[in-house]
Amino acid sequence: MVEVLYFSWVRERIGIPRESVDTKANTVRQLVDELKAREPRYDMAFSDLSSVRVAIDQELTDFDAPISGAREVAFFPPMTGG
Amino acid sequence: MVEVLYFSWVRERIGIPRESVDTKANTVRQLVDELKAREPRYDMAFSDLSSVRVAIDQELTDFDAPISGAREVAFFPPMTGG
Amino acid sequence: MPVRIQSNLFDIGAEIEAFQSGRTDAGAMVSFCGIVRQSEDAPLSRMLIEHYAGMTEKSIRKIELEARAKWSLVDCLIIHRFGELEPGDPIMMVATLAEHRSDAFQAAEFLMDYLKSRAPFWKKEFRTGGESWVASKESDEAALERWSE
Amino acid sequence: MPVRIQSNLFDIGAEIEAFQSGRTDAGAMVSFCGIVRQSEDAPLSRMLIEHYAGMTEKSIRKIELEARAKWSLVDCLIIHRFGELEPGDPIMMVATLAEHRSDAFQAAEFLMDYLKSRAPFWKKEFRTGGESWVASKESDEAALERWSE
Repeated sequence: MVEVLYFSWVRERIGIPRESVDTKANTVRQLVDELKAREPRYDMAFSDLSSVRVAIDQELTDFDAPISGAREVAFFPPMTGG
Repeated sequence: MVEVLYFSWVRERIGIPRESVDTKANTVRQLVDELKAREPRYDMAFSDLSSVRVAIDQELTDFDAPISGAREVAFFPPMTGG
Repeated sequence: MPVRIQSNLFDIGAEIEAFQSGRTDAGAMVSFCGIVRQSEDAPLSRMLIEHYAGMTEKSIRKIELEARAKWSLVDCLIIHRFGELEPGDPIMMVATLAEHRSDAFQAAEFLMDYLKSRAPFWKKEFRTGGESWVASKESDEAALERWSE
Repeated sequence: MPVRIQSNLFDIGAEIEAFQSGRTDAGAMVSFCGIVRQSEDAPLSRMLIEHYAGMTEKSIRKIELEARAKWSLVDCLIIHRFGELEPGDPIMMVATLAEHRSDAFQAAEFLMDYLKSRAPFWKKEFRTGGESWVASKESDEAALERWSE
């Protein structure tokens, strides 16, 4: 089980800020594919991965990163702080 | 007649902040030579011209600048504002 | 090295004063403040800033440590707001104290460049015409490259 | 575009607050403040700043106009003191307001580089070991070159 978090328009498209996901995925990309297969709202949120960023356990990473042992995976658009 | 002003250690070496000078000089350099010929304190103040800057009528210039028509010639070390 | 993430309004002048006053060991202070900017073409009624609470302070502290490793800093201060903001409100500020001005300037610019695209904040603007998430700029990503020599 | 040359102490925080408050047309504010720095090796008792009264404001306004020609600025503020100063005192400050941060940062750095070596101020330091005029630095002259492209 991994805690999956969504922010900004990724959160708005999926409709919830977080959920616990029971996954067999080895990488972030596989987790995304599992989510996309669930429901159209996930498919819509992840339709263009070039505009989505990912963090594992609160550290920025990429879609090929392994998620074994991860407690928290977060998806969001490029950050716009400052 | 031209008003000659001195600042910082140039002023301290010459001993006065300003004076009216009756000069035949055409350029700043000639004015400096006239002053150096006057007294040792001027010679000391102008011994190394690479460390002296000059302004004519409150605009930075160089030692070859003509002084005809100048009201005010100022000598000082490189500036250290900020 | 204070880092504060808060929804409350802060007073830029008071923060800068508190940061510097009584100190005699720094010759240079640089501050940057980001402000909610109004636009005449498409009036902004408010801004909403979302952040990733668990990650925000951690990522900012990491950026701050990098700045301290690269330049000689006496101190630095970072404040970033989240939640509801109005036009004219300060969004965030960075201040650096150093012996010399070039360290203070460069560290402040570096902190800003990284906070822009590496700290987990997202801005949403509410205008007369509708609401929209602020898009990241390519120029912000490009700005990071100058620090990687 | 306020430029103030004064012997009086000023309050950095209050100046910044007054400069920015109520404005909604700028998204970025950068400030620099130069402070009389104490040194442990050769304790400083005071600093004296001499200036060329007739030329000072004129030369600073010229520098400011160049900054406004090079970058898109909403406003800028320059304050420089002369006379007697104590360790920890603000010597001078520059603040810039712009729509975007890169204009605000670059204009502030440009103003500082020029004020350092083109505005007619001279600093004298009074230390336990004696008094001496602050020497100009080659690095300050070199800093001007980056703006001449």
